[in-house]
Parts: sequence; C-alpha cells; structure tokens
Amino acid sequence: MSILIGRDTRLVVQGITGREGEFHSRAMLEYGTPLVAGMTPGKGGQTALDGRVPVFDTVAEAVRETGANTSCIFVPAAGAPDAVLESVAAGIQTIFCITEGIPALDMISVVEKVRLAGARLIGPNCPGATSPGRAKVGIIPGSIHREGRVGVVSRSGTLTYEAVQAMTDAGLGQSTCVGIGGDPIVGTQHIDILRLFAEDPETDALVLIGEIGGSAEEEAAAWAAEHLPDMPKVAFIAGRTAPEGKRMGHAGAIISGGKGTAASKVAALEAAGFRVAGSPTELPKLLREAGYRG
Amino acid sequence: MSILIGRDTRLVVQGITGREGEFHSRAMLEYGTPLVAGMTPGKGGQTALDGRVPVFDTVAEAVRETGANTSCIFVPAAGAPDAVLESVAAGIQTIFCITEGIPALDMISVVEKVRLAGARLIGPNCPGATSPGRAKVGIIPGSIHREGRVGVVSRSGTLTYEAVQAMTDAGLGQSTCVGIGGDPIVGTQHIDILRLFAEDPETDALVLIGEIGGSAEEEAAAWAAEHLPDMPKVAFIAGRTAPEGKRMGHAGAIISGGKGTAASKVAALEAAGFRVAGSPTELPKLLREAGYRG
Amino acid sequence: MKIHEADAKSLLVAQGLPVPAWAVARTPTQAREAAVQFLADPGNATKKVVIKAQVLVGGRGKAGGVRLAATADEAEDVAAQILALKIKGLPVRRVLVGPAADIVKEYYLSVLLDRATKRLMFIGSAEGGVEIEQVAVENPDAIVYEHADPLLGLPDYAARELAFKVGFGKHWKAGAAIAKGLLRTMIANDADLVEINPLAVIREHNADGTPVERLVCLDAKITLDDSALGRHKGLEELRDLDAEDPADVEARRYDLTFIKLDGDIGCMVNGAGLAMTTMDLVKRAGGEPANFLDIGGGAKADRVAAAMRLILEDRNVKAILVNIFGGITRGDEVARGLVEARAQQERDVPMVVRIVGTNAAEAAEILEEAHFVTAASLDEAAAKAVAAAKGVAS
Amino acid sequence: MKIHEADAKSLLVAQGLPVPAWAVARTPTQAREAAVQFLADPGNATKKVVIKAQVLVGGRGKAGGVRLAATADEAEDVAAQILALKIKGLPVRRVLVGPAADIVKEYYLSVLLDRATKRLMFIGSAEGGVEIEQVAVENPDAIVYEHADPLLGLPDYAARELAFKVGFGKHWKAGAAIAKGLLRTMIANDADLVEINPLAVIREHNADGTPVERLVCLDAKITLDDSALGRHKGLEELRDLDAEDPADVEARRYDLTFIKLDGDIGCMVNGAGLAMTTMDLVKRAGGEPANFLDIGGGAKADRVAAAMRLILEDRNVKAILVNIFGGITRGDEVARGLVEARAQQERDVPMVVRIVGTNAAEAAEILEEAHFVTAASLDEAAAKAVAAAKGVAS
Repeated sequence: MSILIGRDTRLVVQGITGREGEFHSRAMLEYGTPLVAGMTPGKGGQTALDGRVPVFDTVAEAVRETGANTSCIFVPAAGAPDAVLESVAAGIQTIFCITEGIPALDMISVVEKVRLAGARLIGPNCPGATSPGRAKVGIIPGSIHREGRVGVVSRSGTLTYEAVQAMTDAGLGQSTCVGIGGDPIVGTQHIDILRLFAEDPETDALVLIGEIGGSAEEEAAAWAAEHLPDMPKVAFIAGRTAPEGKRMGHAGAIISGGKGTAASKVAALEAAGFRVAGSPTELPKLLREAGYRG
Repeated sequence: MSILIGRDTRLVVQGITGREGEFHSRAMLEYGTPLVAGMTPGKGGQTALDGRVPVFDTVAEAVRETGANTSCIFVPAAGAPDAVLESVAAGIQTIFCITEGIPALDMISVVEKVRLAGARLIGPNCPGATSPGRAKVGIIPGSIHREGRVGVVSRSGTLTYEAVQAMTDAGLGQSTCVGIGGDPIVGTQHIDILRLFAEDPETDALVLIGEIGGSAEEEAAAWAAEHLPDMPKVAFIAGRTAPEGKRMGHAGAIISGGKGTAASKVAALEAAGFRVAGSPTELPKLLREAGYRG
Repeated sequence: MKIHEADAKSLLVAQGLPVPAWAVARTPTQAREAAVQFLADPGNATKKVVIKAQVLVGGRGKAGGVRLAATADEAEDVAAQILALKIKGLPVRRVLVGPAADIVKEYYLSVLLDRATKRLMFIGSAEGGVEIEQVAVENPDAIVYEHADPLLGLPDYAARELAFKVGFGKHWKAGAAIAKGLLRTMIANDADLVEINPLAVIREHNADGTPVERLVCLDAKITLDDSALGRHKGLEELRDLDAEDPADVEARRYDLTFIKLDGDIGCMVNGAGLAMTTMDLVKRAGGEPANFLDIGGGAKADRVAAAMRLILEDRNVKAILVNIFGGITRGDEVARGLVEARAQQERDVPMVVRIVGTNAAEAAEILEEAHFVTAASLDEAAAKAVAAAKGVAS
Repeated sequence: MKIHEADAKSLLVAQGLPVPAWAVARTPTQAREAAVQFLADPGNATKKVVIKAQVLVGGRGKAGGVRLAATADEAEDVAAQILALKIKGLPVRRVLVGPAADIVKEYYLSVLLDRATKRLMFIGSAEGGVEIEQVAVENPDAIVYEHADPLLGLPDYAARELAFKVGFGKHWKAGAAIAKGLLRTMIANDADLVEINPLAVIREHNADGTPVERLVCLDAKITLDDSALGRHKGLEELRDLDAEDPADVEARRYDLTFIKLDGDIGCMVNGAGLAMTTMDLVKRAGGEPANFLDIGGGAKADRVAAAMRLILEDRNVKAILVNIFGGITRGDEVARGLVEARAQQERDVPMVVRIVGTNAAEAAEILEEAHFVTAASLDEAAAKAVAAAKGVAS
C-alpha cells in the first residue's frame, strides 16, 4: 500500500497539452503511473503523448469515460483554482495542484469546496507525490526514489528531492513521498499527511521536512507525539539563517512577530520525539539511530 | 409529540423589539410558547415584553445564555437573509423566517448554508407553525387551533387559517400546523414536512394545502403514495380559476408553460390517494370519509 | 415585472454580452431613419432590416409583429403596419429595428430560478428559435440543464461544460462567456428569468467584405423580481406603463396585489392563497370573479378604501365579496375601511362581507351597525355574492 | 509587497472607510503648506498636526519618526528633521501630515490570512495603539478573533458579532461597517494583511464648535500578495523603489527571488526550501551567506547569467556556491549559463558548483570542460565554498 496514490490510481491530467503538462505527463507515464486521461477544453477527441492518452473537454467526461479518480493540474495560475473546482465537481477524490503563483485569496473558497466535497487537495505550488514502484503524480523526478517503507512529507520541492536522494543513496526506500506545497493556503498540511501515514500498514518510519513560517510543523509534531510515539521519526527544518520579516521565496516562508522560527519548530519536533537533522544528508543516519531497521 | 416545535422548543425571536416582532412575540408568549430570548443588535442587556424576555445583541449570545434552539425572524426583508445566516452560525437547528418580500436571489446562498449546517429553515414569507397546546411560532392565530392528531401543511397564510378553523370547528384537532411559505425559494417544501409527519407517532392523518405554480405538491403526493399509503390524507389546491402567466400574489403562484396548474396538482394528489376538497370547509368531512376516526 | 426586448438587450449589453445593434422607433419615420442606417452598414450580410413589435406578451411573430424590410420605404411601411397592430389586446406602441440576421444556426439559452433545487438553473438547447416548452415535449433529449453553484455562481468549468453539452462547436468559448454573462445579468438586476431565444451564430461581413461568424443574442426576454426592484435604481423606469391598466398603477401605490379578470364579482381578500380560494369558490357557486385582490397582511382602513375603489372602477362588477381572515390583519380595521369606502363610492354595488379571526366580534358590530350583508362561512359568502350579482335578493 | 501608510489609507478611502484627511510631503515646505491647512480646519479639535515618516519598517515612533507640531513653523522644522532621518537603515523620503487626533479611545483591528483554518481572520482588541504581538503576550484575553466565511465573506451578523466582542460600545455600527470595509479592501487589492492600529474614537468639532465623536482609521498597514499584483492595475505603482535595492528590481525583471544578506558567500539555488537549506549549511560550515537566491523552476541560461550578475554586484561576495537539484530545471542548461556568466564577469570570484538530478551527467561534462570546482554533496559544496571564501585553496 501507500498513501494518496497507488495501484488504484487512475489519473487525469488537467492541462495535458500545455508545455509543462505534456513534459511531466510523459515522465509520469514512463514511470508507470496509470495516466488514463488528459483534459484540455476544446481538444476533446484528440489524443496526447503519441496517441497513448485520450484528451477530453471536461474532467466530468474524463471521469465518465475512463474512471479517473485522481487529477493533476498544470493549468496556469489564472485558471488553476477553477481547475480544482472542476475536479471536485466531477467527483475526483484526490487532486494535485502543481501550479505556482496562484493568488492566496483565490484558494480560500476552493479549499472550502474541496472540504465540503470530502475530497483531498495537495498543493497548490507543490511538486506532487510519488509512491515508488507504483505511481508518481506531479514533477518529482522518478529516478531519486527507491521502493521502501519510509513516509516523507515536505513543504518544499527541490529540498524534498535532496532528502529523498539522501535516503535512497543510503538504501532507505520510501512508501510515499508527498510535497504539500509552500503557499500560505494549501489544501493539505503536514498533520493531514501524518494521519494518512499512521493508517498505512506499509509505512514504518517518518521523514518530515519543514521550513520557517506558520505553525504547521509544530501542530504536526504534537499530533505525532500523541499518535505515533513508537514510530521512528526524523525531521529537517530549512531557514535557520533566515532573517525576520523577509519572505524567503515561498509565500508561506516568513518569520513574523517572532513566530514561525526554525528554532521554535526544531524545539517542538524534538519535544515530540523527532530527531532533527542539521543537513538533509544526515536524515538516514538519524533514522537508523531512531531504531528504523527497514 | 409534534414536529418542528414542541415541549423542547426554546425560542429566540430575532427582531423582537420591532413592531411586528413585539406584537407576535407577545401572542406567542401568551400561547405558552417557551420564548426564552429576543435579539436586537444594540439592545443587548435590555428586556422585552414587560421584562419577561431578555434581549441580546447576537443570536450566539442568546444561545449561550438561554439555550435557545429555535429562532423566529421578524427582521425586515433587507436584513432577513443575514438573520437566517446568524441563526445558522449560532447553531440554531430550526429557523422560522416570517419576513416577506425578500428578493429570491438572496435566499439561494442562505438555503445552501442552512443545508450545509444540517439545520432546517421554514419560510421565508411563511406564517410559522403551531403545535396546539404546546407552542406556536410565527403569526398563526392561536385561537383557531385545537389539540389533536392531524398534521397540516400549507404554502399559504390565511388559507391555512381557514382550513384549520374548519378542522377545529368539526372537532378535529391538529398535531402540528406548518405554513411553509409562498415564495419560489423556501427552505422547506411540502415533501419535507410530510417526511417529518411520517415519523411523528402523534400524527395520524394529513391535510395538505397547496396552490398553483411549481411542482412541489406533485412531488409530495408521489412521496406520500409510496410512504404513507394507509394514512388518511386530504388536500385542497387554490387557484383553479387562476389565469396562465399571471402571478397570483405569491411570487411562487404562477402557471407557466402549462405547468403548475391546479388540475395537474389535483390529479396527482388523487392518484396518490388524497381526497381533494372543493372548498376548505369540506376537509373535515373528507378526512372522515378517508377513514380518520380521531 | 416584464420588460421589453429592447430594454432586456440593454441590460445584456451592460454586462458585456454580444447583441447586434438595434434602435427603438415609436413612429414609422423613426423606423425609416433607423432602417437607413442599418441597410447602409457594410457588416449587414442580408442587406435587410427586421422590425419587431415591442409588446409584453408572447406570440408576436404569429400575430404579424415581426417582419423584414429590404428598403427604407418598405421599413417605414412595415413599421406603420406593426404600430397599428393590437397583439393579444395590447396596442403596439414601439418597434425594434435592427439588421436582419444571416443566421447560420439557432440555439436556446436561459437561466432561471429552479424551485426544486433552490438554485439557479441554465437551460440550453441546440434547437433554438422555437419555444423551449415545445422542444421539451417533442424532443426532451435536445435540452440540457446545468445548475449554478449556490455559493460560487457559475465557475468557468461549469460554463464550459454547459457550452460543450449544448453543442456550440467551435463557438464554445463564446457560449461559455455568454452563459456567465447571463448569470451576471440575472444577479445585477435581480431577474427571475433571462432567456435568449434564439442565441444564434450569425454571418456578418468584415470591412473587406469577407464573411465572419459570431454567436450573438438575437432576442432577449427578462423578467425582474418585484421584491428587489427597490434596490435597483432605474429598473422601475423600464416598467411599461402603457401596457398596464391604470388600476395596476393604483394597486402598486397602495401595496395591493390586483389582477383584473373577466367576471362580474369583485373580490377583496387578505392573503394570496385565500384570495385564489375565494375566486375558486365564486366560480364553484356559479359566478365569475372580476379580479384577484390581496390586500396583504395588516391592512388598514385606507388600503381597504383604495381596494374598494379599484374594484369599483371595473364597470363589469355587479357584486363584491369581502373575505378577511384576521391574523395580522385586524377585522375591525377592515370593517371601518369598508364603511368609509362605501360612504365615498359613486355607485351602489351589493356587498357581502365575511370577517373572521382577530377582532372579528368588533368587526361584526361595526358591520351590523352599517347594515352590511354578512356571512359566516366562505361558502355561504360566495353563494350570497353570486346571488347578488345575478340580482337575486340576498 | 509592502506599501506606505499614505497609500494604504488611499486604498481604505476607496472602499469608503473613514480616514481623517492627510497630505504627503516630500519637502519641509510642502509639509508646512499642508500644516497650514490642517491647523486652520475648525474640525481639528487639537489645533495641532502630526507628522509621520513614511518608511516600510516598523518602529518609526521610537525612532523619532512621528511628531506633533502646533504651528506652521514648527511643522516645517519637524518635517525637516524627520526627512533627515534614517530609520533601520532606510532614508525617510516622504512624510505624512494630518490633523493631530484628539483620541478618546484606541482599538486594534486587522484582517489577515489564517493558514491553519485556511480562512481570512479578523483580529480585534480594545487595547489599540500598541503592537498586537505585545498584547498577545501580556493580555491575550484582550484579543478577539472572528473568521470570515470562506464562501460568503463577512456577513452583517458576523461583523456585528465582531464589533460587540471587540467592545466598540456605542460605536458598534461603525465598527461593524469598518470590519466589512477592511475585508473589501483586502479582496479588492488581494492583500495579505490589512491592519488598522489604532482604530480610534476621536473627538472632532462640528461647524458650530460642538464636539462630535467618530471611529476612524488613524494608521493603516497593508501588504499585498505578490502573486496577484499582475491583476491589479495601479498597485505595482505603489511599490517604493526608493526603499528597494537596485538588485531587487533586477531580480524581479528576471523572475528571480533575491534577498540580500550580510555575509560573503553568494548562493544560487533552485527552489526556496533548498535555497534556505543551502544558506543554513553555509552557516553550519562556518561561513556567512551573502544572499538568498532562488532561480525558480526550469531556469534557462539567461536567468542563470542574471543571477550571477546579481550576486557579483555585492562587493562583499568572496565565493559563490551554486546548488541545483534538477527536476524541472535541466542541469546542462544551468551549467551552460554558468560558463557564459563567468566569461562575462568583471571580477574573479571562486565558485563551487553542485548539479544533480535531471541532465546532471551532461552538466558535469560541461563544468569539467570549463574547469569549474564541483562537489557531489551539498555538505561538501558548502564546505568548499566556505574554504574558498576564506582564501583557502579548495
């Protein structure tokens, strides 16, 4: 098993005929992801990726015709919130929004609609997720992964790759790696992913990658302390050297009013039983020290 | 027992210090309704009805301080949709909106919010409900009622009084009488009230009062035929002489495109086992003929 | 409130919707001037104009109220003929003049209040240009439905879905944009219904003479929510007073709901449902109601007097039935209003009065003192009124 | 994006919010002219003016950037002094001049994005005029919170609830209206934060000299969502280029995220989280990062070259660390950009390059051919860069 995506995933890519959408769809298909449909309004009836994927005008049609249950959005920022709503209305249960640069206010009503529908949104501005050996959805390079039993959750993109690469190099495979996105309003937060990992029989250890800003890592840590006391847990927090009041790239990564510092997050994680690494390369060693034998 | 209101009702009146609100609140209190609170912004801390009812600034406060679980709205049309939202947000489960003249579009988001909260809205533009001997909420004159076991549901105001008076005069008491309101968008329709009566052990017979326009009576009839085949059922439909294309007072009462005629409603009700009266005064006789012995 | 096609089109244009140019003419000369302009327009592919009667009833086409003209002379002539028409009893006082469209394909698109779902609903069809009710009977599968979200309106995806389902083909983007525009029009004006029939792909000419297709609103029907008129400046001005009875104007002034009918028994009732019931019982007793009249809740003496004047202005009225079930309305107030009204009325018409409910006893006293004919039940009141209208002593 | 108080007030006024009059002065003479006007205003109960430095950092009061003046001469003098200040390193180029308020009571009210609930949240307090963070620590019960509805915004009832909870007393209607106005301001401009501190009841004089109280926005702070600037005409103009490094302007032009810091090791990274991590590891290895620089996803050669120029413009930079984990970004593209940039650069700074992921092999080949110092791991790269900056051969 795995979380979010796995053997039952049937993926529709919204914006499959765009440059980014096509590039990453090809990579997903080559990774073995069950990419069953693409969607671009006005291109219904055509095919994408050398005839391998049928394209539909609407997600509803893609769902009806192919049984798609998961979507991945590469639509530009102006249309991406609407693309999420379209997936929700079509009954898609797991939605990955890769698009970056979406105005934060646009996402407020969208995440509420997702919540009311009982669906799950990952992102926006996220790299997606990979369940090694089964499927990858989004833009995480497939080559960095290795099948295994460590669950990885992160707010970042390339930092996640760094951490995953370090794990793979050390022989520690992953059950699922999830990048939840760095925007202030995201559909799914660290704690939500931990809840999913807690119920996944194939996840035996946790890697949590966080960064400055907000208090999502602290909340996740508190939850893990209570519900996963015995699972080996390691973490890395980026931004120890970030100055206060400056937005460090991610709209969400800002220390304000003395809140959201790396120090407070590290302290919360350590108090919750996480071993916190000083560099992503130390994560495998810390996992072993935490008792992980996978 | 009874439906919507009864011994457990704890009523807050929104707009209790207005002319209408005060007049009818007094009547409700005199009828024995457990009217526990009033609400008028800016008059929190005062009392209404000769010191008998505390007034609060917000419904939330009224709920917190008095345990109110039912609200009745006498707020003018411009503020009435917001008043419903306030009740919903405060956790009120049963909301009566008496106010008439609310623009229909204003109610669309409001009824959706009510639905999402799992609450129930009666009205707007409705006379309210009475459970004789227990409570009355709204503007139905208390004097026309008699305790009993006939459930009454109606779109109209005074026409309901006429029907109820005829019942009472014939010695047929009521479990609950509900006026659902004559607007095109109302929170609760005939069929919803029938569902409640079906589960009320103290309701043994049904009186359905309808009028031209829409297809709510037809839908209610079909439901009753399936779920209440053995309950004595009578009905009256107003508007047999109404011309097509004219709005007969109620915004909802209009025959258009040959739909919503009295004839089609009468036919549907008769097909569903209702005896349909030619005049409200005939309802008691028809109920007896339908086998009601109450 | 119904408004004219030309006014409806103005509301659409205000929301950025594509509507071909038009002019409104009240005289044949004005129609000629407009025709000259549209006939000279190089974009006009048909080189003709259409002249359409502006009346607030359907079926104007069958009644000869929509005709084409190829020259200015013909336009003037046709306009004169249409302006001389009465359609379903309503005189035509204005015509709309516009370029006659070179229609490639006709669609139907509307948005209205759907009571059952308590949402706004779009209705679309690739079979436009005929009444949608007819399509619904003959070819129901040709109609597609799409509900607006009660909290978000019509998101882009839903507009696209609707456009693909209706089948606008290569005009799907325009179709989706128009659907969104119809909803904006609905909300901006608190309309009950915004209906475009036909919504048509028409062929026009570019400046260089090459043909070009576009999707446009060729006809438009909008009805407005009376309850919301108060919050829209300017919409009340669209009311066509010409098309209304003076009685309607008077009724609005006193907040009465009045609908004139063809019978001879005037009815004055409080409550819409009870007013319809009263009419029904008059008919059942062998009479014909002269009107629907709801004096509303809490009516006071002056409103009662105004209601009485309205009823008596109808010269057909031979008897009056007053039926009041007091709730908010106080019976004694109504009784006093009746006494006052009778004192002022010009002609003597028999009146049957039934007042029950709040303050009924006080009302009975007042009525008795003033020698009104009264009735205990509604059925009795109806019978007495019918008898009175037929000249039988009651 | 941060904007000045005066600009924030203009956005509030555009939404109908009550803000006392003000003027912006760039010179002491302009300040004097404004003061003359406000001192002569009969409504000005204090007969004084306030002069406030317009800088995009907090703490201007403590820095002497907010002062009163009772005469035009004094105003000119005070303005001159403030315009000569540097506050937290930023020169004061403008002052705001307005009537000094006769404050009866100070409140705090703001609306901001609440990540945890994914909704907009109002924060209010009857303890205004001080930093809300301080109130949160010293008297947390004095702060009230109210979330906007994610689909309906702030309905009237919620605005009233907020007003009653904050405790505006007889000014509750004004408080509720202001709360709604703050939300409108937020939405109309895609703001992250709209903060009024103090929101104050002030005493003014009517024309006849009688005192009158009203609730007004005395100070205003608004930050805008950078992702949404593109859809708001005019907001980009509120950017204070004076307060920015030329490097910031250049970074925006190439879609780079660049933040200058105080160290000597320039960093060029793809991805914000990895960029922060790179800085952290530089520090951990004993060095000091000179900047945060995220070249974003899919960066091509020209963006890499621009990033290099930005880094080298900082004369403190003694070594450069390039860390690229290819995903969308192709390693060979970055490598080519580095070769090109080094060919053009004026001064020779040691550079350590680490490229992994997509097309890393091709990148390695290019780098080797161009004799770049490379590193396999991020830790190694950081160590080498720190050593290079210290002049130790790497």
